[in-house]
Amino acid sequence: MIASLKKPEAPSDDKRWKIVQATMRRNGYSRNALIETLHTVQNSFGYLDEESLRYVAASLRVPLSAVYGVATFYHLFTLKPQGEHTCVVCTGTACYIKGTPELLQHIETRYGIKDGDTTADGKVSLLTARCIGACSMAPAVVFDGEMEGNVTEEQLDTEVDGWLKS
Amino acid sequence: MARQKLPPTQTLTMKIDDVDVTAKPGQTIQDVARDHDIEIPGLCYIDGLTIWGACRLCLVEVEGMRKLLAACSTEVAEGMIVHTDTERLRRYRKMVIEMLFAERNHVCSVCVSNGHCDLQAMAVQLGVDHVHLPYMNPDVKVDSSHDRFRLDHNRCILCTRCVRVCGEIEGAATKGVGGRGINARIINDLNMPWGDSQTCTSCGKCVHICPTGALVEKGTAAAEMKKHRSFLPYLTVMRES
Amino acid sequence: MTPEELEQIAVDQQEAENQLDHRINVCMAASCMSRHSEQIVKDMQAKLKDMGEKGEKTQVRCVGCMGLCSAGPLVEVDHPADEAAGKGPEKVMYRDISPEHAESIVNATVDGRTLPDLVQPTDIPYFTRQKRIVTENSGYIDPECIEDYIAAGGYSGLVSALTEMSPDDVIHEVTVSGLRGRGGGGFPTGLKWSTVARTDADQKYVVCNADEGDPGAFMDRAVLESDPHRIIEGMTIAGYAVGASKAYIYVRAEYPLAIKRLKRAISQANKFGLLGTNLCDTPFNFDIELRLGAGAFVCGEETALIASIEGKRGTPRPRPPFPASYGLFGKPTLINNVETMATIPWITRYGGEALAAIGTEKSKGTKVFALAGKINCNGLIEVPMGISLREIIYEIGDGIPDGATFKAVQTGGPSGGCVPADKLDMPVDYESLQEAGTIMGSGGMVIMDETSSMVDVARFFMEFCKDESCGKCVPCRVGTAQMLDLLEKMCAKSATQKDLDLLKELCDVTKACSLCGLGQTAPNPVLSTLHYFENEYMDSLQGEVTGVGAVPATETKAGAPDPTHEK
Amino acid sequence: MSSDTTPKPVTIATVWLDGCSGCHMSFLDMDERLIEIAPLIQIVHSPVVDTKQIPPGTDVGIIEGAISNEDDEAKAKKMRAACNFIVSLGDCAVTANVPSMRNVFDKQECFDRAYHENADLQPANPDVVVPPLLDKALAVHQVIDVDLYVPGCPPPADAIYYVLSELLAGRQPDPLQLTRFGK
Repeated sequence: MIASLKKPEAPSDDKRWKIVQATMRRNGYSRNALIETLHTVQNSFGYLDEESLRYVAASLRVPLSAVYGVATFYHLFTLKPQGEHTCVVCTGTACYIKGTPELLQHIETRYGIKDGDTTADGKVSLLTARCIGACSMAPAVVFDGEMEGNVTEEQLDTEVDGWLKS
Repeated sequence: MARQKLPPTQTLTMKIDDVDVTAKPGQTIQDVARDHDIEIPGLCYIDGLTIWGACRLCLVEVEGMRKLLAACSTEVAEGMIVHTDTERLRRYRKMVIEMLFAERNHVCSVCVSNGHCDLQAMAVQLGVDHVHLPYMNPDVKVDSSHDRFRLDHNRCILCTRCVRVCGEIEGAATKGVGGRGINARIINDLNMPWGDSQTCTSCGKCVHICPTGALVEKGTAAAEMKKHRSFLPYLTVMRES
Repeated sequence: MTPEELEQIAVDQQEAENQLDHRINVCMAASCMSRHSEQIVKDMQAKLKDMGEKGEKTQVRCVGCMGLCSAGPLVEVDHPADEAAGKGPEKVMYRDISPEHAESIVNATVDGRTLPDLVQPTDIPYFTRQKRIVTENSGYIDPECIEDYIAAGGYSGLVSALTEMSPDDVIHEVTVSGLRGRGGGGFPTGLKWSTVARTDADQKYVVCNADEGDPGAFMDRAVLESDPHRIIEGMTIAGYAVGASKAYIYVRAEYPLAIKRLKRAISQANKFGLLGTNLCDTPFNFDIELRLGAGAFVCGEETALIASIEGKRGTPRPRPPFPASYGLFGKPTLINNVETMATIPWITRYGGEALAAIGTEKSKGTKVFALAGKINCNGLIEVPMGISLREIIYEIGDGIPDGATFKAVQTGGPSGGCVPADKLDMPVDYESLQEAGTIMGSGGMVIMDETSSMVDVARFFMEFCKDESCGKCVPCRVGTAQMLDLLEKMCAKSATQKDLDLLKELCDVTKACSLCGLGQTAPNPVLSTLHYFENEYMDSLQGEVTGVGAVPATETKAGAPDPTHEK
Repeated sequence: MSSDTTPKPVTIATVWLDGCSGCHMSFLDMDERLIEIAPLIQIVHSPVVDTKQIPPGTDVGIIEGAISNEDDEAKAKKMRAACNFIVSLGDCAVTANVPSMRNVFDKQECFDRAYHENADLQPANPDVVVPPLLDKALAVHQVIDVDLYVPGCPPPADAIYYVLSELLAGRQPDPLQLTRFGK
C-alpha cells in the first residue's frame, strides 16, 4: 500500500490532536478546510509549529508550501509560541486618534516589548489588531480575551503588572 | 459580468492600436495581439500556466472602460477597441519597472543573469534609464543550499512563474509564496532551505522559467546564466495532447 | 414551517410577554459586555430570584446593541401601561450602568419607579433622528432567541417569499427597492441578483461578507451580534431568488461574540425548519456554513474572499470573470455584505417601494454608520440616505467634545477620504461622497478635531494598506510601501517638494494599475487630504521657511501658545 | 577657415566619485575617435587633468560613481552648480550599483567588518582625512538633478561616443540604444 493514501498518524498521543482531527473530519478532510483546521490547531496548541503544519498538510493533502503560505498570509496565525498572557492593543482609526500610539510607546518604554514581542520571562505577549470594532470605547485593549475600553496607561499597568507578578 | 455566450466558430472583429483584427471568442486580448504581431509587455504571463495578472505591465486601454485592463486576463468582445501603447500606458509601465528595481537589490552588473534577464530587457524596451523612486534596499537572503540551483531573493520580482510551473507542470508544489505584501517571499516547502526540500525533484523548470537572476544554476559567474527556454512552448502543447 | 406555524410561534411568544409586568433589557453587545453587562444581568436575575413571587413578573433580557455605545452599559426598562394612572406603556433608558446599580434598578422597576439619576434621555436627536430598518430589532430582542426574532416579525419575509412569490418576484422587489451594496461599492443589488439568477449552473452559492475590516467601522459587528437571524433570513431569501442551495458567512475571527451568536442562530433556524431541506414544504433547500477569516483585510475583496473560503491565501484575481458567473469553487456566486443582507427581510416584508420611498433619487433606504473619534455620541446610528453630514455630526452625534473645533470626518476607511468642514452640508449618498473625494464605504465615520494632523491621518491609512496589501500585484505591493516611506518622511518634516511630487505620482500609478480595490483605493486618503489640506503637506516639507532669518514655526508657537492645542 | 567661424569648444568637466574609474577608462576606450572629438571639446576639470576648480558655466558635467560620502556629495553639488548639463555616467552614478550593496547593512556594521574584523594590524575606524561615510550609497540623481542617464558597467565606448556626438550636434541622445543597466 502506498503510504500517502493512508491518513497520517497524529504526531503524538496528545488529546488535543483529537480536536484537530474532529475539525478535519467534519469537513470531510477537504483541502478547503485548511484555514479552519489551522484555527483549530492554534486554538488548541497556542501556535502553529512545524510538526503541526506537516501533519495538517499530509492529512488534507495540501502541499507544504501552500500550508506555509496560508499560515503566514493571515495575521491571526502565529508560528511562534505566545506568552502566558496576551495584551492586544487595537490600532483601528478611532483608537489611533484617541491615543493608541502613546499606549504602545508606553508599553515599549515600561516593559521593553513591541508589537509581536514577548517579555523575556515568557509571561506577556504584546500584539496589535486592526480594529476590533470597539471604536466607541477607543482606545481599546484586549487582555487575555477580555476587552477593555477607554484604557489608560495606569489601567494597562495594573493589568500587566499583575500578570508579571503572578 | 457574465460573458456573452457565442457559438465557438464565430469570429469577432475588433481593433487593436487602430488595426482591424479578427479574434475567436474566449481569446484574451494578449492572445489576439500576439496573433497579429502586436507586442504587449509582460513579466508574469507564460503560455501554459494559469494566468496570474499581477505584474500589470500588460495593462491596456479599452474604449468605454473606465479602468485599465490586463491583456493577459481579459477576454475579447465584439467591437472592442484596444490601445496597447499610449503615452499614459508607457508612463505607468515605466513606473512599474522602476518599482521592481527599487523593491529589491537588482545589481545588474554583478548578476549572473546580466544580459539574459527579462526585467533588464523590459527596462530597455520601455526606456527605463534610471530609477527615480528611492531604492528600498531590503535585507533579503540568498539560498544556496540546493546542490545545483540557487534562489537569490534580491533579484526576485514575485511573478510566481516558478510557483506555477512547479505546482501545475512538475506537480511537486515545492515552491510557494510565504508572507504577504512587501514581505512576501518565494518559499520552498515550509520555508526551509531549498536543499532540504523533500518534495523538490530538481527538475530545474523553475530556474529556466524565472525571468531574472532569482533562480539560477550554481557555478555561473556574472552574465553567464543563460536560461534554457526551449521547453516553454511545450507547456501548452503537451497539455493539449 | 408553514406561515401558520410561524404565526403561532409569534403569538405564543407575545402571550408569554404579556404575562410579564416589566422587562429589563440589558445590552449584551461587545461594547457593553466589555463593561460587565453580563455581570449586571447575573446580579439582576439573582436579585429577582431573591424577591420570590414579587420578582417573577419581571424579566431580565439580554438584548443587542442599543446604539449609544459611549454611554454603555445601557439598560432599558419597559414599563407597562398603567390604565389607572392614565399612563401608556413607557420605556426608560439608563446609562453608564455598573453591577452595583443592578439591585437598585431591579427594586425600582418592580415597584414601577424610575431612577432619575441614571436616566439617559431618549428624546434627544441621537434617538429621534434615526430611521431604523437594519437595526430595527437591535436592543429590543434577545439575539440568542429565535422566538424573539419571530415575534418581532422575523422570518415572515422568508416564508412569504417562499410561499407567495417566485424567485423573479423577489428579485423584482429588490430591484424596485433601489438597494445598493452596502459594503462600499454601491453596486445595485437587484442587478447583481439577476445576473446570478440568470447564470445556468448545477450549483450556485450565496456568500455573506462579514469580514468587516475597515478600521473605525463596527456596524456589521453590531448587526451580527444583535440580530443574527436577520442575516440568515436575508441570505435564505437571496438563495431562493438566485437559485442557490448552499451559503457561507465569512466572518472575521476577531468577532468571537458574533461568531457564537451566528452559530447558535444557524442551529436554531435548522431546528425550526427555516434552514435545511424542503423549506416551507417547497423543493427549496438551503444550508448555511460559517467560515472564519484569519486577519486579512484584503479578504473583503470578493475574489480574495472566495480564495479564503476555499482555504487558500486571500489574494484577489483579475475580474472579469466576476463571481456572479465564476465564483466560489468555480460556480456562480452571489456575494453581499451584512448590511445588504440585513435589509432584504424588510424589503420582502414591506415591499421594494417602501424602501425606495426613503432616501435620495439614486441612494435609497437607510445606512448604518459607526460614529467614532472626537464626537460626543459615540456609537451606531441608522439614518436615511441623503441626510447631511452636519445633521449626523452636530445633531445626532451632539458635536465635538471639549469645545474643540470640527476639522474633518473620515469615511470609507482606508479606501475613503476626509471631508472638511465646508462640506458639512453635503447630503450623505453614494454620488455626493464620491464627488467630495471619498466613498460611502461600509459606514465608518471617524470624526477629527483640529488636533489631528491630516498628513498623519494619511500616513495612518497608508500604513494600514501597506500591511494589508496581499503582495500579489506590483503597484500595490511596492506603491503602498513607497508612499508610506514618503509620508513618514513628511511627518518627520524631512521631505522635500520632490518627495511630494513623487507621492502624487505614486498615487496615480497605484490607483490606475493595481489589481484589486485595495490598491486602487489605497491612495484615496492621501488624495483627499491633499485636495483639502494641501497646506498641511506644504508645512510638512523641510526648509519651507520663507525668507532669510525667518523665525522657525516652533518659536512663534512657544511665544503665543494656542490654547486649543492644550489637552 | 577664419578663427571666428570656428565653433567654440564645448567645455566638459568630469568627476570620479565612488566607482572603479572604469567609466573614465571606457571614455578613453573611444580610441581614435578621441582625436575626432578632441578639437570640439575642452576638458576643464577631470581626474585626468590638473585643474582644481570646476569653472562656472561649464557646458557639460559628467559624473562617474555613486555618492557614498560627504565629499562625493559636495563634489556632485559643485558640479551641478557649475555645469549646465549633467550626465550620470555608468551604473554607479545611475543606480549606485556595487557601492550600494552595503546599503542593506548598517553603516557601523560595514566599518566593523572593514576596519576591525578584517584588520590584521591596528584595527581602528578611519577618522582623519577620510570623508565621513553617508548612511547609504546614493545614485547621483538622488542628490542633484541629472539631465541625462547613461547606464552601463561601464557604458561601452560606443555608447559614450554616441552620447557625446549627439550632444555636440545639439540633439538629445537615447543611450538605451547602445547600453543598459549592467551592460
